[in-house]
Amino acid sequence: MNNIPLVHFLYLAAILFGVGMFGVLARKNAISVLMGIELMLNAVNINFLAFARYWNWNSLTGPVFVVFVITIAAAEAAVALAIIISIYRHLHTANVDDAHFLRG
Amino acid sequence: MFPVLATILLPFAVSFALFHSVVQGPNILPVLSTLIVAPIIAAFLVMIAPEKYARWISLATASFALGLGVKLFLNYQMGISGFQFVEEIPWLKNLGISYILGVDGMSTLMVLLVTCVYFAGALISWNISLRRKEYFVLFSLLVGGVAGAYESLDLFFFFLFYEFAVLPMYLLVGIWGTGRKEYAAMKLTVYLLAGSAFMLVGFLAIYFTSNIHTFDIRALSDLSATGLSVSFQNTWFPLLFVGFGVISALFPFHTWSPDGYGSAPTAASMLHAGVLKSLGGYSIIRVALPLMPDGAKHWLPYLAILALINMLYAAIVALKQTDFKYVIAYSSVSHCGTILFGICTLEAAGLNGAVIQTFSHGIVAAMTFALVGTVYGKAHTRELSKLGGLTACMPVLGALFVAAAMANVGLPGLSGFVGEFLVFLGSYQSGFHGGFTIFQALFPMGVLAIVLTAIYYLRLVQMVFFGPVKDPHLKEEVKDGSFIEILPIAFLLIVSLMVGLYPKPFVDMSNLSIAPLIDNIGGFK
Amino acid sequence: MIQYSWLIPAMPALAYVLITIFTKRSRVLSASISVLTMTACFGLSVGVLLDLLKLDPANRLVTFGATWLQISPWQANVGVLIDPLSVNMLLIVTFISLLVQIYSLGYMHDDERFSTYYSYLSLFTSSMLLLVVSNNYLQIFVGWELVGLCSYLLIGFWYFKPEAANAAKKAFVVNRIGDMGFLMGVVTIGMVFQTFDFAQVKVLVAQGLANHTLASGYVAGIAILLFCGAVGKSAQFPLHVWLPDAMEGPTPVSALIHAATMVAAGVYMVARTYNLFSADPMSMTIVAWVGGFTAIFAASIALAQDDIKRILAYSTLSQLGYMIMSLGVGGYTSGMFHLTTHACFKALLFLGSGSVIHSLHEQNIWKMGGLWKKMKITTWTFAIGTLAIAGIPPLAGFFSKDAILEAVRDSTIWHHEILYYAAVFTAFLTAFYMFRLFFVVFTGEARDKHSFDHAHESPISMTGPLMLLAFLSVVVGWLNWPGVDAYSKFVYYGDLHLDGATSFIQLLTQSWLSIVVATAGITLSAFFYYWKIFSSEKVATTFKPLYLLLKNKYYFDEFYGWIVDNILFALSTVLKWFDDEVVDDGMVDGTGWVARKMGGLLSLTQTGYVQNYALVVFGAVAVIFLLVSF
Amino acid sequence: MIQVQAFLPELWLVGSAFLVLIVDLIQKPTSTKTLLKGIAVVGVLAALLSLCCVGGCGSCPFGSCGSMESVPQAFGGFLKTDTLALFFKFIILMATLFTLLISFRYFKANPTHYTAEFIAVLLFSAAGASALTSAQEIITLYVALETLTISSYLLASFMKKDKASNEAGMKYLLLGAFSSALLLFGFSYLYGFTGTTVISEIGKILATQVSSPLLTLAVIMIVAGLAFKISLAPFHMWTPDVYEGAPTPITAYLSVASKTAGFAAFVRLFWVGLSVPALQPTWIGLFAVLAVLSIVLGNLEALPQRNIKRLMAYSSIAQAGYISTGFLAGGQLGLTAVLFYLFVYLFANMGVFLAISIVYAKTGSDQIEDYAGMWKRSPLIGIVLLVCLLSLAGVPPFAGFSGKWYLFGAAISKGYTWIALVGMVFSVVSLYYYLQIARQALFPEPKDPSPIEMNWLEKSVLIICVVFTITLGFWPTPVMQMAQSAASSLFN
Repeated sequence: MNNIPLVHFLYLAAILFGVGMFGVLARKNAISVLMGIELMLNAVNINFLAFARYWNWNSLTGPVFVVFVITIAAAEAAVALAIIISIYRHLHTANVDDAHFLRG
Repeated sequence: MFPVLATILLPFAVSFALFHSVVQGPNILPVLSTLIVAPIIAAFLVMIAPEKYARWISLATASFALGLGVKLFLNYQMGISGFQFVEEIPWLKNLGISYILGVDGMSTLMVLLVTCVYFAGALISWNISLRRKEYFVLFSLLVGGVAGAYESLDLFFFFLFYEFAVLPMYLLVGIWGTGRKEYAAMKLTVYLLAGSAFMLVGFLAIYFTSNIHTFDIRALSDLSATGLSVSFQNTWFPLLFVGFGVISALFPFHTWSPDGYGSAPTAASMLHAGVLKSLGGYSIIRVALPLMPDGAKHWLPYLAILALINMLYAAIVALKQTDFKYVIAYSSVSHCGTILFGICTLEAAGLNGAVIQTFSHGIVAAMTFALVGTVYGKAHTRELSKLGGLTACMPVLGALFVAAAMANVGLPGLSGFVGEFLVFLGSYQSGFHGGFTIFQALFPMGVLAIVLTAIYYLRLVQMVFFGPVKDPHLKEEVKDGSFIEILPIAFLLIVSLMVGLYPKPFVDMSNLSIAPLIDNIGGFK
Repeated sequence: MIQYSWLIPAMPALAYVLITIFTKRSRVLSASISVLTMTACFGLSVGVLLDLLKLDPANRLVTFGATWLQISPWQANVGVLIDPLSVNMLLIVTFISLLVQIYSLGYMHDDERFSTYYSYLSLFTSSMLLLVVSNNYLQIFVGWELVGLCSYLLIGFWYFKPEAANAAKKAFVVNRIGDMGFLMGVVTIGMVFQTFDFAQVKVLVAQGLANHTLASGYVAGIAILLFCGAVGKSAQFPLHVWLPDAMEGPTPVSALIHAATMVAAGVYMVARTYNLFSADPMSMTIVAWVGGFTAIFAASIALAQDDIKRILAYSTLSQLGYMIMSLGVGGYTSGMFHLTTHACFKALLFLGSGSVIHSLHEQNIWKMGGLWKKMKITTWTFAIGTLAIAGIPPLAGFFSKDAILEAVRDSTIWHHEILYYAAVFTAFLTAFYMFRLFFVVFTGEARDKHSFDHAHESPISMTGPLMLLAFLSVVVGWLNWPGVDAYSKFVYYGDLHLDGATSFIQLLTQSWLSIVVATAGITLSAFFYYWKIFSSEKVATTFKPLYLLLKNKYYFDEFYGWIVDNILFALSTVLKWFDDEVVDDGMVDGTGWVARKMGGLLSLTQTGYVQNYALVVFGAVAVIFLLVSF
Repeated sequence: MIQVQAFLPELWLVGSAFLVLIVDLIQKPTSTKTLLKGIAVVGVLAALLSLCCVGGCGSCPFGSCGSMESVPQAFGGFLKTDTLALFFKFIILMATLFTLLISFRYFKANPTHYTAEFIAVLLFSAAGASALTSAQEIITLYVALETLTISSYLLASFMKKDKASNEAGMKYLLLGAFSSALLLFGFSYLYGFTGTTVISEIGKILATQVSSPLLTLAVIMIVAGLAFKISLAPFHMWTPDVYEGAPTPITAYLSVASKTAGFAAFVRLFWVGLSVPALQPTWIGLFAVLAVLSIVLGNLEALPQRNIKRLMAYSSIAQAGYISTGFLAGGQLGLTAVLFYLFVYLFANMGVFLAISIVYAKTGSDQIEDYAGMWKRSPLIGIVLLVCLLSLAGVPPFAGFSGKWYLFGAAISKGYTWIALVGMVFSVVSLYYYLQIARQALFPEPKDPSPIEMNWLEKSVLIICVVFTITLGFWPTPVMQMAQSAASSLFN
């Protein structure tokens, strides 16, 4: 697969990022929004790996970064779910639009 | 009465004794810093001391300061022009900031003015009962700030003290005021700080544009050294002028002044009208002119029109006011117009006139506000329609008010005349240079102001003190001013008389700083 | 003595301070301080006069002074200038005010602010003397303003009377208008000549005119500016309106300030700065015509007035007009001479009317009558004063007024003949209305029984000065007894030249016309008011419009009142509205309002919907990217 | 080699965090939490002290930093605690200390069972923030940043019973995650262009490159991601909601500590990594726009606010704008100004929030009108509000004034006079709403005159805030010198 040029990966990542962003902006369910964010992060991961291959595999910077991103994403998700659950306790819904009491 | 006199005379004597040795060269005692620090220390003392001592402490400090002011005036060496009693402490070297105090002729006069008004104000506030402690704390802080502003020769500290004075004023008006006090306080503060916004940016711009990176006014006053370009000056001079002008109630930025004075407590309006307001004209002469002479030459003829509008517009508006204090406030605006007009002439006579008028306006406005406050305290109304014939029940105050009115009207023998006359002289002279200038047109209109002033002040005297007593039970209840009420007013009147009867020392004093300035700038020639 | 002349203004000032600070309580002390200082001043003035007479007539001028303030190139001095002119004024002022102060002992006896009254009198005298002895334009202006202040204080002395308060204000403001011109003139002088000193200015003007570095028109301009001041102070047309109202003040004050001294200051000032006026015919013409017009104008008004003091006030106006006119036509000496004589007989007349008012508490002449039965001295002295002002030889008025008429006749200014006949006619009118006054008040039957019954002759403190003044009103004129011409040799401008009669008979023959008109005036008024052959009412009804016109002083007060109300105060109302609504509420509060509103609107963007926020973030990034890259 | 000094403060924080958790496990649930609080405070204090050893001198925190022979570093230079880092750390740790104090009072008012967890999470996030300041490399920077933010999500939504707190947490989290995704995307391209994640290396490599749209995009995304953290408009939208909803101590913490950390990241990344001719004009211009936007929006939107916490949120947006003017001016002068202002901002803001939480504990309200007559109920609080708020408004003689003086001075020195003008004009606007609070506190008589009590510790802290805020106004010299040495350490 060495003959797949870099830009293809980048396009893929960009599209994925866009999809994720759409999720964040458009979906109403908090969980789906979260998933959108995860997609964006994964798009970033693709970028990193692609670039890492493009430069050289000897420096592990790219992969290492990816590992960190995944870990942090996991942590983030954990916290997120916790918060969403506790929101659910109050509003009995996970719709992000229903939490709009702080405004103005 | 006697304890009061003692509280006045002792500290006065002490300050004299303390500073008898203050002369040129390495002076033992930092007299200028003392003038700033003394009120601030007084503020702390008031804070910690029990409430009943508050007024005594501040009175003692006031008369101590008065002693210093007089001493300064006497010890200033007329032979040497330039700054004296200089104190210099490096503050932030690599930012060109250092703590520099010093006075030349003009600022010596101003310091004297500050101390006089401080003294009178401390006496006038004698019977403040509401939150007395805080009142005197703020009052003293205010004075400290103003004194600093007049003494500091470093733009950073100048600005710092300048605004330091604004803040206590906000609280004084807001807490001890009358009427729409909170509105007035807010308006006053926001206004003055808005004006100073331009100042700050202007100062920084000067600092970074000039070739010598310093905030030291003395160094910056040398255009050849700073090398500020003409275009720069033309951009920044008007902004600075307006910035300073705001605090001198320059039209159309004057409306804070009537509301502010209308609702400020007596001593606050005395200090504000007498001292803080004078800061505007002072700073124009101290900072704007020497730093940016070319900009001045370019703009002053136009700004003169604004100043003239101040004189006439405020005077005309004063004619129809229905509130005692508002008339005084507008008259003060009009007089500040005279000051600014004098500055705009850019002539030795005009600028000296402006300085003397500043001093005179300080004293006279303070005196007038003191009178209004005292009368209001007795009659409990400032509605001109309700007042009338008060001379019957308060002859002394009535006589003093007539004197104050005459000082405002610019009657010879009182301080007002000297300043106005010099301003007119200067404006005409300024009109003389380089053929026709706008001043030849403005000069007669300026003179018109003295008639208007006469009209509204005499109207005031007539409506308040002459004629039959409108409100019968005023006649029984109201008594004439007590010793403690008369004392400050009489004191200010005497100062005004001194200037009016023998202005030479004062004019010489101010000329010490004006003459070199004019030599540098060289008028509109 | 001359070196002490600076004491003359200084002492009354000191008296003022003493009375105000220490002796307010004690009437006796205050009065005595004031009167004694005034006596001293008078004595000193006489001493100065004698010293001056010792000097050679060519250079009777002594001046010295000290610096008052100094800004290069100017040096304003406070100084003393003693020459015949100022000595003349010194004597008048000190003497009259001494008499008035003695007179006031009786007249103001019952007033509770007795001490204050005397302190004001001292202050006035001091500032008047400061004006008189001044040796520079600035100081004369200072004194000028100060007498204005004192006039304000004394007119408004009975402050609780609304009319008094109004009159005081009016007097000050109207004077202020004239002073505007004066001040501008002084400033201009300072500008052009770089000095305020009379002597130096005189020299500079002469040089400038000689070598044409100075346009005479320019000097005329300055002169006219100064003259504005004179118009205000000497109540010349059109600034005459304040003087009649000023009669609200105590009568001795009217005698001192508004008849003898202060109102004459304008004349004095013109005389003092005569070199400026004489530099250009234009200014002279203006001066002459203003004076002449005022003379006849005021005299005509006096015909139809009923208040005893107002009649005298208008006659003062017209006499001042005489003096001004005389100066205008070059009759320097005659003008000053008339000033002197007028000071005597007009003071006499006012004090006499004061004594009448004192006994009747009444000012309307139609409620008086037959007073000669009750008040002999007053009547006789008043008669002398009336004859004097009417210009009946050999009383004082005759000599001075006739000198003026001569001067007008011989002058060369524009249409001087018209002025001359106007002046003559004025003389006729003067005689008429003065005797109208005299006949109505003193002769015939009492019209108001009640007030007549408790009428009584005034105390000696009042009648004494009356008699003294009456004596003077007779003899002062003799200073210029034909052939003697003592006064003309003492006070003159330029080089001395004596024209006119050398003997009294010759004088009478020369001036037959003025005598004729005077007697004609007297006779006519006798027909009207003494023998009552003609009825003044009938005349009044037949010429009703004219009568009303005169009665209402040509409606000048109404006219000025209209201007003040409908122009000045209207403007003030408009500007006040502008200030409150536009500048303040509109501009200032408006800014704050806009800021708050904008804040409110902007904070609507905080919808509380999390995805809107995200959208904003995304949008911002997108927009920025587009902007940056393209 | 690894020098422990490089991450000594973080060690202290994390250590004390774990200790707190463990002790909480050992303790019986009913016991008072005083011990935990003690541990936490001691831990933070120890961290503060450890700054001295890092500084390499026993005496004062920053005394001899300028003359330090070697900058302690660890993990192959990924963590390097230079003087700049020290300065930031000091501010962050002080903020943490204040936050702890505030939180003690806050939890007295509405108690929670999870004091230990709160403290621990707070300390973790503080550790993250403090690590962030010395991160020399993008991965480290990112990890530290996330440590900071993720734990602050938790903190923001800590009051489980409180709906507002939950909502705040959720908004903060979703938006925070979103923005860090943007940030990461930017990082990924940056990595792609340079092949390294070491900031200084990036700078070297980019120095030779020309600008390209993608690179610009990367920069923009990084700016967006970080600007979110310091709540620069238009990435500020979350701030008011979160500040209002979050527990007061956390609001204080976010407004100071996480802002400071954000600026630390900015300074390193942009003035070391991206200050290359190809990019600098772009992002400086960008910052100019953002700064002005935040100043304008923050101040204007603050005007109609009635809730003091929300108002402080908008004010903090405006403050971020002010600080950015110094940041974009850059150079020795600009960074000094930024550091000094942050220092000043720390005391002013913390003073206000401590006062807020004390008042809240008494009245249970954050509405401004409930501050009426504070001068009578507690003069000290009245003074604190006056002094600190006016310092934020930049009125002499308070510290905020000299702070703004340097910030705008820096901006003007680089020719951004117009920004300075806008800044000054709008600080007058800000004066309006700050004074509204002061007015409420000082002018009227209180509705309920019952005095507001506080313990000696809070009293002294408030007094410290006031004293610092006043003293730094007219005598900023010592702190300025530290800030200068700190700023200079970035460039050598």
